[in-house]
Amino acid sequence: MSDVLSSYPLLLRGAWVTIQLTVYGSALALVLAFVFGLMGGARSAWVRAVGRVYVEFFRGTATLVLMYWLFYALPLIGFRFAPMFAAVLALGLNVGAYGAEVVRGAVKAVPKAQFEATIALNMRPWQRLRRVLLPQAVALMLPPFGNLLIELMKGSAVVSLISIADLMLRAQQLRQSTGQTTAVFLVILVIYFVIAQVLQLLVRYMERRADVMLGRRPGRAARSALDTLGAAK
Amino acid sequence: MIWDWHFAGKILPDLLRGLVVTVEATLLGYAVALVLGLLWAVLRRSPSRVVNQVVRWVVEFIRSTPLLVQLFFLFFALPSIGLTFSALVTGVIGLGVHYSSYTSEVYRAGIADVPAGQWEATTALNLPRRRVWFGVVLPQAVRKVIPTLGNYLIAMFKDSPLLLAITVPEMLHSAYDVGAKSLRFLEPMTIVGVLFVIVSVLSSLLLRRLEFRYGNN
Amino acid sequence: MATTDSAAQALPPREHADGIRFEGVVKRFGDNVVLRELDFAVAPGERVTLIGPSGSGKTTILRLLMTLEKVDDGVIWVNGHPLSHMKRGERLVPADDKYLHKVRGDIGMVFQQFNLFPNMSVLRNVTEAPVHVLKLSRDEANERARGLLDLVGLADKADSHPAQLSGGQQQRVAIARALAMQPKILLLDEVTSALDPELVAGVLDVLRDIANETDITMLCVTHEMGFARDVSHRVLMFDQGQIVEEGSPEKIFSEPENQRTQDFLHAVLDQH
Amino acid sequence: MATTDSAAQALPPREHADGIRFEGVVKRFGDNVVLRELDFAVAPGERVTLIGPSGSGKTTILRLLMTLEKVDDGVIWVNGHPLSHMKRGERLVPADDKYLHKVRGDIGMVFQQFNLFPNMSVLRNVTEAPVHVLKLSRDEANERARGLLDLVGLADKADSHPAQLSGGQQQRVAIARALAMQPKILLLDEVTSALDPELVAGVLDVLRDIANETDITMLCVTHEMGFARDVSHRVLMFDQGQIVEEGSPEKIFSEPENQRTQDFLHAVLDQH
Amino acid sequence: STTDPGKERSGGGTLERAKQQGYIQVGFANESPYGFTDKSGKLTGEAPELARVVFKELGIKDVRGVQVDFGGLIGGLQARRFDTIAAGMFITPERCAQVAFADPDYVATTAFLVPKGNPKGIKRFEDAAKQNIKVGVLTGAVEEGYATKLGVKKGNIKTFADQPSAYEGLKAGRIDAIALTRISLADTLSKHPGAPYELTEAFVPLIDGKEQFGAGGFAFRKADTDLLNAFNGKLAELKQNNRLLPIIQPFGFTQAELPGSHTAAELCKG
Ligand SMILES: Nc1ncnc2c1ncn2[C@@H]1O[C@H](COP(=O)(O)OP(=O)(O)OP(=O)(O)O)[C@@H](O)[C@H]1O
Ligand SMILES: Nc1ncnc2c1ncn2[C@@H]1O[C@H](COP(=O)(O)OP(=O)(O)OP(=O)(O)O)[C@@H](O)[C@H]1O
Ligand SMILES: [Mg+2]
Ligand SMILES: [Mg+2]
Repeated sequence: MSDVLSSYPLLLRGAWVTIQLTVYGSALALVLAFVFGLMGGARSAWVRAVGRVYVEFFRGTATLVLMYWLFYALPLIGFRFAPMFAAVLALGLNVGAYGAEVVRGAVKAVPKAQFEATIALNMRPWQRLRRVLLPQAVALMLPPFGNLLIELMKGSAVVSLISIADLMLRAQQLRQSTGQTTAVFLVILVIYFVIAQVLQLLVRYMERRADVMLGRRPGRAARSALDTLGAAK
Repeated sequence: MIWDWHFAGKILPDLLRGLVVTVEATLLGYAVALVLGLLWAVLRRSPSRVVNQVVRWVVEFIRSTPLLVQLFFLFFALPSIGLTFSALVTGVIGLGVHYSSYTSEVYRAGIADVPAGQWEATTALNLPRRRVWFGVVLPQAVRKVIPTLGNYLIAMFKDSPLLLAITVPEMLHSAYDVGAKSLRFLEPMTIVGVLFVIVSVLSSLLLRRLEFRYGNN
Repeated sequence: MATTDSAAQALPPREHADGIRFEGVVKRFGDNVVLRELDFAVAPGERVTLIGPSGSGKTTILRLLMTLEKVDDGVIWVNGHPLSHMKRGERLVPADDKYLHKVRGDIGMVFQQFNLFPNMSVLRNVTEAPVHVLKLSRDEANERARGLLDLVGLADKADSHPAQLSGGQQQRVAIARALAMQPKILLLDEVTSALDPELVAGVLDVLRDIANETDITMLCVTHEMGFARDVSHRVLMFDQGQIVEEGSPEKIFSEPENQRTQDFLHAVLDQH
Repeated sequence: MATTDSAAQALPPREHADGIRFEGVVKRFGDNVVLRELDFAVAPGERVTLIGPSGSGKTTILRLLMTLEKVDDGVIWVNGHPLSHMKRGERLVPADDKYLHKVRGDIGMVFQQFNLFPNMSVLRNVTEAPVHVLKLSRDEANERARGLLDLVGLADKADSHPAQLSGGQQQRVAIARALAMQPKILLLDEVTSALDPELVAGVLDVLRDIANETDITMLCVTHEMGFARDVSHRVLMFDQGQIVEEGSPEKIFSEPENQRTQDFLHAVLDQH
Repeated sequence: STTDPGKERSGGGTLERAKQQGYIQVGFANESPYGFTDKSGKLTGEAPELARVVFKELGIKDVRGVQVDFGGLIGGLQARRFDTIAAGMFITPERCAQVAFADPDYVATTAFLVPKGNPKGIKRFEDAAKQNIKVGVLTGAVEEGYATKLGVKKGNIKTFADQPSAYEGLKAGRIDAIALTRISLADTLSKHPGAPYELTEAFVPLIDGKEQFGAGGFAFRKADTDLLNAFNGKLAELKQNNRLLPIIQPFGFTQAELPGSHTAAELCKG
């Protein structure tokens, strides 16, 4: 165990890479989620279809397989991304597909009456979305987005497959050099847990902000079934 | 490295055998997740603070750490306390326990969605605890969350390649095997990817029908 | 289900008359003091109506009686037993589940939102508690339930599901469900206010019948002044967690003394 | 936002008098024919109340006017322009978004459930549409909003969030919000029926003031017969998607001719 | 980050490029003692250390590691994720069809890691087959083939992702022995001083009367002939001057593991 603990700089470096992956990956996923999620609620059937295809394809693909493809197969036909870029792309595309479903569901879950009120006030479609529906939908999205964020962080463990020195890869290296399987895994379990808890605090903070925006008392009462709406990772 | 159809055809049976194991592990793990998750969710409502706080943090821990690490842990650490299961059983337990942390949240939301009036009516009628859960609350809660629970079947299926790491001969394992022997990875990995998409799209179509049946009640 | 405490086994001796008695009851929600040192009593067989503005604490009184809330201070007595407290030796200690289970046996409640179990048929809704609490056989329970469904005019709906019934029908099932436990005290909280105007009459008729044909103690909150006048022996006017006026329906409705009561009745009766 | 079709640019010429006019309007939901060949008209400045049993189609009429639903047949004219159709050359074709946007400018609606935007302060709720739809400057909009909030007695709540207001207050904000768009026609759908009895009076008072002080055309659905009597010029009794009786409030309430009207008024007025 | 596929495939010029940029990227599979990172995170091992010496003398100052799965080494090389494989990869005819191997830098013998005293008396694969015991091997490694061909039942061969996993498997009683190169096993054992296991005597498996030689070497893309030739030249020089052993000795290699006069061409024939 002390062998493992004394190698903490290595693990910290790995954890830092894991955090970077999480930040970049979730930034990409967020953008994709909004683009394709809003497409999924569009009036045009064609636009909706594009959204569906994206969601179905990338939800159905295991990140592991996707990463292999980006890393090993694409260069053979002339596209070579830096490993970090490939990893972020794979994580972002995958989690973005789940996020798109969250966005679509949340916009749909804003009470229909709100939509009707915007019509009665003669707002334009874009104004309806921008001023009324999205602000309320975002409040509904936060809890499932929080879950997806943790998913992404955990999912990043597979990037060790494509040569990125994240926490998991550092752990494997440490196992190789010390032979201490149980100790190494125990330590990184704790590190992953701590990272996850910090992310949760962040999400909670944003949820409280959203509660204030909606004039609700801070409290978790508003989290009901929607909580799990996008949680299906 | 150009695509070789002949080779692809040759390895397909191997990969399909792997798929059978994948599906088997997923289904068994899912059963574990459904039952265990329900148990967590009910324990979370326990009046005992100790019980519900312990359960809460255990579930939180399971939920926020990678399945891959948990699998290694189960596979290598459990035998040291005298519990030796086969790789497949370990995999099933690992998947099941990991996903029980998700299903428990789903059940919890379903239970929280049962109107307070239902609980109050059971109190007013003096119903015993067992009837409150099994007669009133769970039937309503579970029905509501069936579509959400279904999503986790797909998610779990997609996580099953991780069992590769603990020597379960699932599909990706077969692909690696074939690849290591032939040194051709393009075909096996691509076929595995395609099979994954096919199976998950099919199941998500199925789930949509389920959702249609139960979702709008 | 072994009992650890034999004092809780039998109900403590009756120290007060039968019926309901509030003694210095205080109830707070956070900073909001909803009931402040409330005292009042309802005799067995008496039918009392609570009126008062929104937020005055009427529902809270019923919920305290049904043990859905806990008092912060004071004692509530039901048929001579303290509610939410029990005797251990000489001291009154907070009641445990087992004790609450016992005292609740005398009380039935009908909710504003009916709260029928949507996953059970109408018949099952009515038989559920008799079978599992009173341990009646299924046949006995069914027989009793059919009698009650008949009473509320829904004999033919026994096998329907609540979702297939109108609000008024659901509320009548809820009444039957409460009566199936043969409570001595029936609590009614605005049982018609969630109903469409046209459905109200049917429910009130059923309650009138029950009032006339049984000697059940009734405590109801209602805005239906006509019903209150017809059915109740006594009306209590609440405001800010206190009784500001009480008396026979005739007196309260025709010559209220208190200014608050006058204003309230004016507001409620005038809108229509 | 270039227009592809110049015919839609300007509103078509007025072919009917001002006000509202339903001509042979049919509305179905699936097999359920809710409005069957409905004809009626409301003159500019007239205040009309719709009454009728639940499900008779009253709300549907208001929703059609607010373009929240589409007619299946017939034409609705608002201030001389066809609603839900527009002229292209000689033919009437289904209206596009741009055209709907134009005709909606004349109409405001207050909903039963208020439907305030929870993500905005009260002031923002009232200024949002004037700023973004009418393109008023923020200052102008604020000024107008404060005037209206004053009118509905909520000047001091401008910075609160809707969730912090009582139902009656929320409804008054909703009225201010609708008026801020200065519609010629105001649609009111049971605006008090979601409120606690004591909060109803305040909202109705505000509406009475508006009725007395402006010449806005009002079409309201209400169960408040007192209000209907005080405010409206004319009452229309609906049943099964048709007008079964119409007349002045005095006539309808005191000597209804139609049997259905008599039954309905009897049921509604009797419960209280 | 896109590249010209035509130029990619024609390859070549890698040596020049590496000299110019001052470093070369090598692929390794994190397998001790062939190529791995030490506790401080530094790339080391038999192959990387050798690479340092050779490439320095070729004018390339720095060696940078890219870690992938063992199974991903050849794919990564072809995808130009790195320019050579420094993982002690065995030279086999199948692999020769995909990549160009340098001459071997070590030869390996096989051994078993078994409980102290070797209670089952396992010396060769044939014994394992007879005793019906469970043998652990690594995914994609040659030992699985040996075991199968020498009669060990498929159900008795357990594949593990890496050495530590195999070791844990042995410790947990999931397998009775690990079959791997003597070098690897000695390395594993050295990390667990006092563990109740021992190495069996090294041997060379005989299949159909033919010795199964394991010899490992660097691999390059087939197009990179300049790099391959330069590497081979330097390696021959090192062998000649007896400088090879001192480089790889720290990782447990001995005189017995020196490649002698074996060449890649010979090993590629099988
Ligand atoms: N669970 C609770 N948490 C916090 N405050 C509560 C709770 N229940 C009731 N209150 C508060 O207690 C006060 C009395 O509520 P109660 O429901 O008893 O009034 P009521 O007389 O029944 O009113 P109404 O006629 O509107 O039903 C109100 O101010 C209410 O906001
Ligand atoms: N969106 C809809 N889909 C299907 N049916 C509808 C829809 N909206 C209304 N209906 C049906 O149309 C009929 C008339 O409804 P409407 O809401 O106009 O009645 P109403 O007169 O306003 O009744 P109430 O007094 O209960 O509000 C009802 O039978 C209703 O079920
Ligand atoms: Mg109440
Ligand atoms: Mg209506």
